[in-house]
Amino acid sequence: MSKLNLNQDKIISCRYYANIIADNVQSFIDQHTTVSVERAVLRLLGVDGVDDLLVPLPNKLVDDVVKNGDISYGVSRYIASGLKGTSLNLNDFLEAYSRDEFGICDFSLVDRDETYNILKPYYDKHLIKIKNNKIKREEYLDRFPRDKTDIYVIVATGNIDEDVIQAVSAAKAGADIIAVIRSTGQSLLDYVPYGKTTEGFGGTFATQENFKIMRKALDEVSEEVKRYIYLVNYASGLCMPEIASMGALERLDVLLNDSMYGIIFRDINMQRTFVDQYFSRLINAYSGIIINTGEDNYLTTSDAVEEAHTVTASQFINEAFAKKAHLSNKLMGLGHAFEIDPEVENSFLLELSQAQLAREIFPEAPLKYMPPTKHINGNIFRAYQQNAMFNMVTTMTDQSIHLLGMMTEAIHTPYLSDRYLAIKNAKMVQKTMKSLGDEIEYKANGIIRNRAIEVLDSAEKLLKQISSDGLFESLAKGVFAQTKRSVTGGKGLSGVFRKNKDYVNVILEKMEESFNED
Amino acid sequence: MSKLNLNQDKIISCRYYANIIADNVQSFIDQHTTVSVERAVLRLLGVDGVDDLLVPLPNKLVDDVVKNGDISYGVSRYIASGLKGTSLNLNDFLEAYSRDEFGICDFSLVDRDETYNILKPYYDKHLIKIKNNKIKREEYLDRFPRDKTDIYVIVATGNIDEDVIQAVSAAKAGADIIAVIRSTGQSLLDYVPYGKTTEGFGGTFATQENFKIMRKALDEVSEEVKRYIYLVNYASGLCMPEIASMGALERLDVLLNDSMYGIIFRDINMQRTFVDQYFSRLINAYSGIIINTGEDNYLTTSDAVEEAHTVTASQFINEAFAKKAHLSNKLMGLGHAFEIDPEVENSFLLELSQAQLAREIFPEAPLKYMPPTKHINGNIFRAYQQNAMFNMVTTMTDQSIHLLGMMTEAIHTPYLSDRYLAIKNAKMVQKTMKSLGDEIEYKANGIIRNRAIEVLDSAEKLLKQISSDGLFESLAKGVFAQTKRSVTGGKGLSGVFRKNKDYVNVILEKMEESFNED
Amino acid sequence: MKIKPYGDTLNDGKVQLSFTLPVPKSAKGVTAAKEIAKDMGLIDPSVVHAEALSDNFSFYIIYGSTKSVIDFDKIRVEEITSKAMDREEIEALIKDEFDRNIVFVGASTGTDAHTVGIDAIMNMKGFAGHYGLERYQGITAYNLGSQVLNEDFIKFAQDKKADVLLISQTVTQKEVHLKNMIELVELLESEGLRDKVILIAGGARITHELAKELGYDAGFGPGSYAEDVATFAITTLINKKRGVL
Amino acid sequence: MKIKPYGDTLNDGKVQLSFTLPVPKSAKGVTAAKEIAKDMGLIDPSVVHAEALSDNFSFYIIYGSTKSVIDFDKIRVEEITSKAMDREEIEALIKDEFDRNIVFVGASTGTDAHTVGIDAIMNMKGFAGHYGLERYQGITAYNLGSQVLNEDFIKFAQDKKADVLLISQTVTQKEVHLKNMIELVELLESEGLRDKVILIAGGARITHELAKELGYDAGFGPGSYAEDVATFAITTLINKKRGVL
Ligand code: B12
Ligand code: B12
Ligand SMILES: Cc1ncc(COP(=O)(O)O)c(C=O)c1O
Ligand SMILES: Cc1ncc(COP(=O)(O)O)c(C=O)c1O
Repeated sequence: MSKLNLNQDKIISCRYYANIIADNVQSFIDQHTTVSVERAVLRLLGVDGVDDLLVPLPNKLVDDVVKNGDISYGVSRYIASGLKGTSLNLNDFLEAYSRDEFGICDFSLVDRDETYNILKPYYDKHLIKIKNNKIKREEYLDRFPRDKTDIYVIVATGNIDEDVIQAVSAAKAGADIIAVIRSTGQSLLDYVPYGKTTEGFGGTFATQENFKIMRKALDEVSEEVKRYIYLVNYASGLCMPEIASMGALERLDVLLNDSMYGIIFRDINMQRTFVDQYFSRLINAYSGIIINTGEDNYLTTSDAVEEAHTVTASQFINEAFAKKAHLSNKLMGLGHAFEIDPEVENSFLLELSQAQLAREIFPEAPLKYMPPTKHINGNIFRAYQQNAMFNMVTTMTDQSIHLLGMMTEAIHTPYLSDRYLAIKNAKMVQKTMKSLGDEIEYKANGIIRNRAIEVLDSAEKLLKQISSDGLFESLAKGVFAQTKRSVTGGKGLSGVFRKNKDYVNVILEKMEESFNED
Repeated sequence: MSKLNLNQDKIISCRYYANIIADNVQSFIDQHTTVSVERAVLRLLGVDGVDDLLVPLPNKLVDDVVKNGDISYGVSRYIASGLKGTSLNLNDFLEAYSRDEFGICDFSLVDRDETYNILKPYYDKHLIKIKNNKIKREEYLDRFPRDKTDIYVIVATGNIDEDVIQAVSAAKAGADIIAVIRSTGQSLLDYVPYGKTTEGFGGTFATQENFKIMRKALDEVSEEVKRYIYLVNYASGLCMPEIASMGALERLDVLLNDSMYGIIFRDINMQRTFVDQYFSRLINAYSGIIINTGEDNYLTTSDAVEEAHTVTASQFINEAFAKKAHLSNKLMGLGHAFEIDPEVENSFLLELSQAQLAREIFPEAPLKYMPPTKHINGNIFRAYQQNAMFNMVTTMTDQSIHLLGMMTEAIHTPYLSDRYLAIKNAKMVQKTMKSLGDEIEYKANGIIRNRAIEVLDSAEKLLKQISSDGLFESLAKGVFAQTKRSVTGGKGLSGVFRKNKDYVNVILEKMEESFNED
Repeated sequence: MKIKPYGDTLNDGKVQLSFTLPVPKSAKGVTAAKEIAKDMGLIDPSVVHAEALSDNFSFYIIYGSTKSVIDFDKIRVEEITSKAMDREEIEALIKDEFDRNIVFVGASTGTDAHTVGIDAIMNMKGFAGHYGLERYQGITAYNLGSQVLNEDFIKFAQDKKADVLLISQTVTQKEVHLKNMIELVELLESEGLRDKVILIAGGARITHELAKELGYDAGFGPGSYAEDVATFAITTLINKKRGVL
Repeated sequence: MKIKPYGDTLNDGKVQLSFTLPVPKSAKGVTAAKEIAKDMGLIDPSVVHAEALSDNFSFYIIYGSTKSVIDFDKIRVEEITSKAMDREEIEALIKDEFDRNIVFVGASTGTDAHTVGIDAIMNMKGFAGHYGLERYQGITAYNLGSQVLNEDFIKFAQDKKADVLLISQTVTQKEVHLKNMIELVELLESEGLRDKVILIAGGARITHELAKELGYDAGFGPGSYAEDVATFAITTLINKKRGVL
């Protein structure tokens, strides 16, 4: 099905450099842990809830270790020591702990083997729960096979109950994937809020309870519409691994999870992000959760014609990191976007070229294709047309995860009717142009094919450069989205720790083990 | 630039049958005249104005001959006789005549030669005026060369002053062609209303004064926008040749002028229509006015998937008739339309196929491509998208006259903003997809190419059948738009007359002569 | 139950509005647009788009929250409540209740040249997979086409002893359909025919409410099929026969 | 001059309206939609489209003629009337009037992470072919990026002895921009700094009117460029220096 007739050697060369880039970072990752990694471990052992001051117990425990112990051993060893020292089961232990009856560092530290022995019932329980979620998803998918393109819409009312109404309506109107956008600012919180929430800004807080509420609603509507509706949330931010663990437990199907988004767009420290993204992706791989990367965002900041190759380069890097985290190709929802200024002559051809390029480089990946946003203005009719054109490229190039554009993009987060009309728009294109992609061929040496070659060439050059400069250094130079970040700048660096040689992470190790078995 | 790889023999065969069809009708045409033909002759000699009862003088004169003389000699001989008998110049003659000082049949009939001698100053004057209009148009076109696709919009307020405002606004927004839609019902009037009008239903009356007012306004805005804005009106109806003559005198650039539209869609008698269309087209050919045919209308009545071949067949017939009237290929604006139900899977491909088919069969013709109308509903956003898809096909297949769809098609004749938004829609497609047509090829044996072959085959079969049944008989069977019309039914038959062997028509003969000279 | 327009939260009252003003695009135009929106009862309207349509006209798109609230329970509508039967049921009903064919005469009347609507209801082939009246056993259907004068229409109906008259009106500009529809009723009344027939109108802008107002028995808008009309007509005829009406 | 919305004839008052109602699609819903339109002052509104969005929501598109009339001459707008100079003119003016560089400090403040707008104004490269302030001779421009707390912003400005403060606000949901913008003014006042700087806001939903209301010197919306802001800032500084303000 190749339409671009790409030089396969170039693609191999890109993968080669991307792998060098990821390798270098991975050795850093393997030597470090973060507060969020440790909190995620606790969550996957069953630690949940908040204390009287509404501090989530995972935070309370990890902060306690940071302050009073040595986090470089890993919280696994501390919690195991506590359980042993108090002879309590986890629940009772946590109750007593949240009443401040003891500190987590009050007990003598057990060793690796004992840690495993003590924690086995807890991690087994949750790893099995995750496996079961995965099986349940697969059962759904067997019963309700999916089309090649999934329609993805967002809900963002700030109120989980209202979100449910909107999500169910969207599913009935034809959406296949519902993402609950997070409240502005959550990604910079170094904890995950707790419980059901009904107030957020431009989005709804990602909490485990909210996940559960939405999952239940979507399971119900899935039965009604005879399509399994995917639930999406956002891992990016200071709590990547925790959100991933919550997603695993509540059967989310997709998580926004980029190896660099937090660095570039949220000014989160790069050391922190790289370590966090690894563990969170490992959890996703284990849970069968599709990740979505955020290359689309580059083009909301930089020019989509000039910087197209940065998207491609970044996709290769995200792929390389994803492989290290054992994600299969089928779970790699690499991101890209339709963001060229419609004032650019033949911009549609350039978009077509870029979308086809991504499709041909990553044939198995469930590519996530983002709609026009930056060049949408308040003219809702014009926006509706731009979205139709975007929908066409999606259909012509068989994108997988098709995030719908809203005619009110420049105005507000979507109204119920905006989302409905967006779905109808996409459906009309999907139906009327169903086989268009199969029917047409691109002229050799034409604009479309030449553009793809040019972008791939530039991506290769950029990857080569990054592989020689190193990724940390390159991010400092502002290679992506023209945004410069320093190795020690940004939020969350204080939550990064070098692992002791006796560091234990029962979840990470169990998961890695399971992959190495396969 | 062939994309469909059509069998050229099929095309030749279609033309062969279409020519037989037109030939047979043409011999009928050559033996007949109509009241409207005769009135048009008068108009081109300079007869204009109305009497006290508001009866247009051309009607008064021709009716007078029908009643009191023998119209089979042609009105040319009567008017010449009157001028001779009264020794008045035409103006004074008409003044006296409209005061009923004498009848047109009160004078002894001059012969052919004398008719020419007497009328020479009058037809010379008007034929020169028409030639000058043609030259003026060509000068404009030299100064302001056109793009390959002209954007065509309608104005239809019913009030010529308001129409001017809308037309000028549209030209400034990017329209290249302005059509003033006629009032509902005018086509069934057996006279042309006189003077400036400000009240009409769903359109503005086509009068010579209204033509003049709009032409002036468009000439002014042409200078301002540095594009020559074409003016369009409708010849179809009971007054085809008269409107054509008015159009010639007032420098219209395009006239809706189909050989069969009046028969099928206005139930005008077919004998009348065929005779009228010939003379009106001859005038257009002489004036350099582009004709637009009405095949698009078939698909507003019949199903666009099933009846696509009737459009193609009719285009061949319209072409054959147009050739007989000396219209060059460059003046043959054959019509077709984007009217497939968007609920049909791959309907976009079928539309693309049909549009490309027309383009390849008639490479030199300024094809008129009509937007979706029948499957537009009150959802203005959906309509805006359908129009965008239509605009794409236009751009991808290089249509010439691009009649824009309105988002309010199902609601009202266009508001100022509807028209503006429609132009922006088309412009965005033209710009962003400029070279898309050049860039893509259609797969051999694919849906698009197979559909074109199928439609062409069916068109050939239909033409063959019509050529053996005869066109009159075929129309009676309802071959087009599933509408059956009888040879002697419909309006206007009483206005058709067999020519006497001494029939004279100074205008028709002069025009034919000029073409035979070339 | 009181209801308001809904954007993304119950009772947020969100509406979208657009219009053109006959003034050049300018900050003053934007303010004028906002004032008009306020005058229409929008709280805190936001002009999200302003664009010059030409030198002297400008276009505005506005979002805002309306003050308007409607008590939904108090809404009363003239609505055809009978559920449509299918063709077979209708045919059986006619067979049971009448010993003759029921005569329908239809046309697009006045200067209206749109036939697709009336054809959709009457022609054999029907519309969107719903057969037309011509195909119904027990129904004799005459479709006179378009641009039929009211006088000619009535004359034909009288000749054929029509039970049901179907008229289609598509062009509504300058209220031409109202004039034409009212004229028909007046003519029927003056001929003493009005009570002898079931009089039904249809068309893209026709509602049951409007038709009733104008003295028709029913009105059918977009999305109606032959079975809707036939169900209404036949059941009404039966009721009439039985003196229920 | 009294003006009304324009469809295709002066004073026809035509407007287009759309909204969702939290009720199933039905004839009753259509009537309710029409009633709301009437309540908003539309004469004879026509519901041209009704569609079910899901089981309990329905969408309506309406056209009608509004009763609202506006006296255009009476409209008063807070508008920046000074015509923008070009970069060279501004640079010359600074050179003539000041013997030092003018310091601009800008940021997207609060939790707002949108930088494209402020970058468009400040960055070297500029926007749509208009260079940003960083490129202006005679201007020292500091762009602090996004999510800058008001406190940090003020501190930085004080350090650099800023003449002009530029703040960008894009997210307006739940009026978060108002809170943030007001807070900045209050902080500046409590520090006694408000009168020492030119305070300018910008963003997609910011108007000059709104900015003035909140105590800013000016507000810039979509389609503004560096030269607009620089012209305003520099001329205001000069006026201030001369005591005109
Ligand atoms: C097709 C069409 C034409 C064709 C008609 C061909 C034909 N054989 O009918 C042609 C090209 C000839 C035409 C001409 C004109 N048209 Co026209 N046309 C349309 C169009 C595109 C579609 C109408 C249609 O066929 N709909 C499909 C049918 C199935 O729907 P329907 O009619 O609503 O019918 C359904 C129901 O309403 C109901 N129904 C209808 N009738 C009846 C009757 C009964 C008894 C019952 C029970 C039910 C019923 O059942 C049907 C099935 O569900 C519309 C725009 C649009 N998209 O709606 C414009 C439109 C109707 N036309 C319009 C106009 C103005 C004209 C012209 C006057 C333009 C001009 N100046 O030249 C002319 C003149 C016609 C005249 N003298 O009446 C306007 C009317 C504006 C208005 N509200 O007044 C429209 C809305 C386009 C526009 N925006 O300008 N037109
Ligand atoms: C790009 C973008 C993003 C990018 C930003 C990247 C970046 N580096 O800035 C990313 C993807 C990160 C993003 C994230 C979010 N976004 Co955002 N985003 C947009 C988008 C698509 C374009 C904005 C833009 O760049 N416009 C181009 C610039 C040049 O225009 P401008 O900002 O108006 O600037 C011009 C003028 O206003 C003026 N100006 C602007 N600032 C200033 C300052 C001064 C001093 C002056 C003089 C002039 C001036 O001059 C500029 C040039 O003319 C808009 C939708 C749209 N099409 O408008 C949504 C939009 C603004 N985002 C929105 C939202 C809700 C978010 C999120 C909260 C979503 C979420 N829950 O995750 C997040 C969180 C961000 C946060 N914490 O603030 C909403 C805001 C809704 C509202 N009205 O409140 C919008 C409208 C989308 C939507 N419909 O939901 N977004
Ligand atoms: C990869 C990725 N993660 C996360 C987000 C959203 O992040 P936040 O919640 O920080 O706004 C985005 C942007 O939409 C994204 O692309
Ligand atoms: C060829 C042709 N003539 C005339 C018309 C309009 O005719 P009338 O003025 O009779 O409505 C049309 C339809 O739009 C047409 O296609």
